[in-house]
Amino acid sequence: MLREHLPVLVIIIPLIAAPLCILFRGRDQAFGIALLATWGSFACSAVIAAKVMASGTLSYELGGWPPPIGIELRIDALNALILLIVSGIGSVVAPYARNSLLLEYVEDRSYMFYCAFLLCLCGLMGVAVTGDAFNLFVFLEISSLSSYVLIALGFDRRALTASYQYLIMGTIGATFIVISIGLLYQATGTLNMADIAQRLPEHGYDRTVIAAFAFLVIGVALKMALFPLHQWLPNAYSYAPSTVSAFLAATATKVSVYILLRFLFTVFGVQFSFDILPTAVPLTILAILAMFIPSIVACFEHNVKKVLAYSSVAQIGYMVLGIGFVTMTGLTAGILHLFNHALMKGALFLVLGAVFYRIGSCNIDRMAGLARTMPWTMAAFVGGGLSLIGIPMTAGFISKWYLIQAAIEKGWWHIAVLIVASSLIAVIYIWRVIESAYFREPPEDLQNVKEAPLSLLIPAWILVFGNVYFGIETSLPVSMAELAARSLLGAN
Amino acid sequence: MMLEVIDIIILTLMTVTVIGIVVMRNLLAVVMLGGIYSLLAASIFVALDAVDVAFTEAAVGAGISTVLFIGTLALTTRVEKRPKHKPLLPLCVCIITGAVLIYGSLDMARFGDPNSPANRHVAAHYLENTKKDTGVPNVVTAVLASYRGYDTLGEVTVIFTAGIGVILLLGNWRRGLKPPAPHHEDKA
Amino acid sequence: MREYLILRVITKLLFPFILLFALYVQFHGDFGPGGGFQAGVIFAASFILYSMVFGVRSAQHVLPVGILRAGIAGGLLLYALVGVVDLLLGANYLDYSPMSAEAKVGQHLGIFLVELGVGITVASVMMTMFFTFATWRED
Amino acid sequence: MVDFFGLYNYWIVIVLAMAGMYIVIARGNLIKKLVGLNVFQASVFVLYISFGKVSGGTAPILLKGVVTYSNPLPHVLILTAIVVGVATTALGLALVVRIRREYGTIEEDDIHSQDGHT
Repeated sequence: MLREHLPVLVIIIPLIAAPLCILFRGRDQAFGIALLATWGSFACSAVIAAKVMASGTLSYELGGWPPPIGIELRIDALNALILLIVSGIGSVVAPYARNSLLLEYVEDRSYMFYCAFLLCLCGLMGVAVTGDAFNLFVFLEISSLSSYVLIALGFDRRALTASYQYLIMGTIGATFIVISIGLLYQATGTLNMADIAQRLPEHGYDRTVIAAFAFLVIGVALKMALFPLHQWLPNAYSYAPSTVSAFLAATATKVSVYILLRFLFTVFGVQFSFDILPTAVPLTILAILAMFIPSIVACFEHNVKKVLAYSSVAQIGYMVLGIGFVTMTGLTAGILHLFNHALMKGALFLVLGAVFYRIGSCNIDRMAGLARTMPWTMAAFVGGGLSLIGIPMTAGFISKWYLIQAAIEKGWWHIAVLIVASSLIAVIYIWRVIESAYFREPPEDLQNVKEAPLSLLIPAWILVFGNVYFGIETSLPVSMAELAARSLLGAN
Repeated sequence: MMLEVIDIIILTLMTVTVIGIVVMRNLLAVVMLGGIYSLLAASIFVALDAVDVAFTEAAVGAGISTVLFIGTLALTTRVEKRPKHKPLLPLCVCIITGAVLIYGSLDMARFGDPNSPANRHVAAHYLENTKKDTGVPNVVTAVLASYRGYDTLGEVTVIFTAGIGVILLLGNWRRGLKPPAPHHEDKA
Repeated sequence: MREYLILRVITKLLFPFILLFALYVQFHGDFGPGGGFQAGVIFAASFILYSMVFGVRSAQHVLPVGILRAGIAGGLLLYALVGVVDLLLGANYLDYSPMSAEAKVGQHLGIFLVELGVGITVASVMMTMFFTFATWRED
Repeated sequence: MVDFFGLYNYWIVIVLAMAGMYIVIARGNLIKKLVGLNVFQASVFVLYISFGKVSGGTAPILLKGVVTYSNPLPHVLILTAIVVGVATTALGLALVVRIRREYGTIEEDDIHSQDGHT
């Protein structure tokens, strides 16, 4: 009986669990509730994904009002994939949080941490399933507000300023998105995304629509930290608690990329976004700059979390590059990279959480010789790092392979070369960490560090294993990404 | 015509208030002007028939927000430092953004046009059917709680999140916020 | 604040009327302007006024932290659970129609309940925020 | 002239919104930035509500004998947006209070110099 209600269940399970955490208090009760809720919504997402792959787009009318009167949830292959990523990473991170230092830091308010975590999960998934433009903004703000709180829980005081900066930039971005939605509403009289898409060509692409497009792209670019609007991201991800960094780095920017895809291709339509307006050229240029400049900055950072944060900005570049090709292969590559990047960044940040748990730092010099004392942890880092570079047999290779193929298909050899070149920069910054951990003497006070506890290692290794598994057995993400790309391009 | 006159007067007052906010460096004055700005916005909402919104903006923007701002001032400081940099880049960004918006406004339906797309389609449906569907005469309430009830659920969640966030960040907890030491040994 | 006699008297006089007005706005929102959100803010405003004049401690005597926390969570929960009840009645989430024999009455009931949820959460959050800011001390 | 009156409302509001955004990005005081953010958002709200005004209409509360109502949908959206705005402001202020305790200042420049330009 509940099967038909799955699209909404996936949202309301964490949404109901969040206030329950507050009512029950207690560290263990909150932990149990959070675990059940994240795993529950992961199970729902998996069923939804299977259903979408088998029988096509799902639609759910909230309040029983048919769209565009009421709000509609609409799930196609792309939404289903995003749901899987968000709830999957959430399911791995939720148990990890219990033993990381974070809960000791927040101590008697750990139940509130779980509450904020569930809200963030709920907001991100809410964005991923909704078919209504304004509703998308509301859930985007749920996820943003809770991530400001989560980031501010970092141990370093710089977490506070990072969170504040993110709050300012994020709110400007969100307000831009609201302006854009308002202009679209003024032009079409509706808020349902499918309905907007249908009514825009009738209305004509006038100056109002062009302004709406500009505001949307800039607003989303702020939210997803597209170079050069990325300034908030490196600090936010480096000073947030590791658990939070892992969760946000793997999911939050992905959801923003999803918003960009959805609006460019479905709402505005391929023809308007790329034929009438020359969007592809600036996107490609920014993507290439993003692939190089933050990567080079990453090579000079000493805080390994910051290295990964800058690398995240670079990886957004790959995704946007795939979008900028506006071809079937390019989009597939971009969407695949979205999935794979969640796996590798999630794994790497979880590893750093384990390192921090033992040595209280993520500085590259403090991590010297760590492979001797924490072999399993550092092996997991190597696994995630190889995937980030894009070595064959890892997930990272698959998406880069598709990306290069897409470039060659278009005859853009120079871009294919640039993709390989930027991967070489990734080799440098990952190698710096590996070199320090494997080939240097440990600092004196860190000679007797013990291996990280299993409760931290297992989640990290699950994601590392995911990187290898989806590097070999690629059918699931590739088929979903292809289906998603086809529906994005075919929507018009 | 009456509407236009009221509109122009309030908008002029709002402009003056904003200039005050930009120029002043006494933060208490800035915060009070911010509250006045919200109050003026609320009065313009009344002129534009948005009574529910006016009510909320007056209670929240001019009320609660201002109280929270003043509370923060009491805990921090009263005077803004003199800005050091020449704000050329921000100025350019704002002028360009504003120019894009004004460019976009050129093709908008004229102010008050009953036949604009925004005022037909979905909106007309609400006005026609609310009474029949829900029996609630205040259409705003009906749309808020029923037709777009899911949005309002999200809105309550947002305010819930903010409440949790403020408690997490500022609550009086047993221990202060001391960073935990790393664990060299496993916990028993 | 012993010396502000006029303030104290006026506050005591105003306090019940503000509360009454909040309740009016809450329950009359279907017919006139207002609703749960505005009511919650007004309700909170009355206690904020009270605690500004008589001190946060005495206000917290009436509304201890635990009750406010329960209110924050309870309002949201009420809203979300109304939707779950609709699910169990066989309708879509937040479709209030089957909550009564007549669809229109069901809608009205649903709107009443969710507005109540909004009011509870908003009032509790606003008061909590004010109390938190007011009692925060640098150490 | 008619054309000007059809759009002047939008234009003034746009200028106000940009003034708000200017305060946010040009000023270094953390509290003033938040005031600017409020001005920015409130101006966007006025823009939205302007879209929904119908000449000769009244507030969308159904009454016998009234035929023309203003558009209720922007009102609903802006109600939600106001709530989101106050939630953001409250969180921002809580952060400011914490920053003041940790750094002893709420000026961006001083914070940067304390953190050594990170």
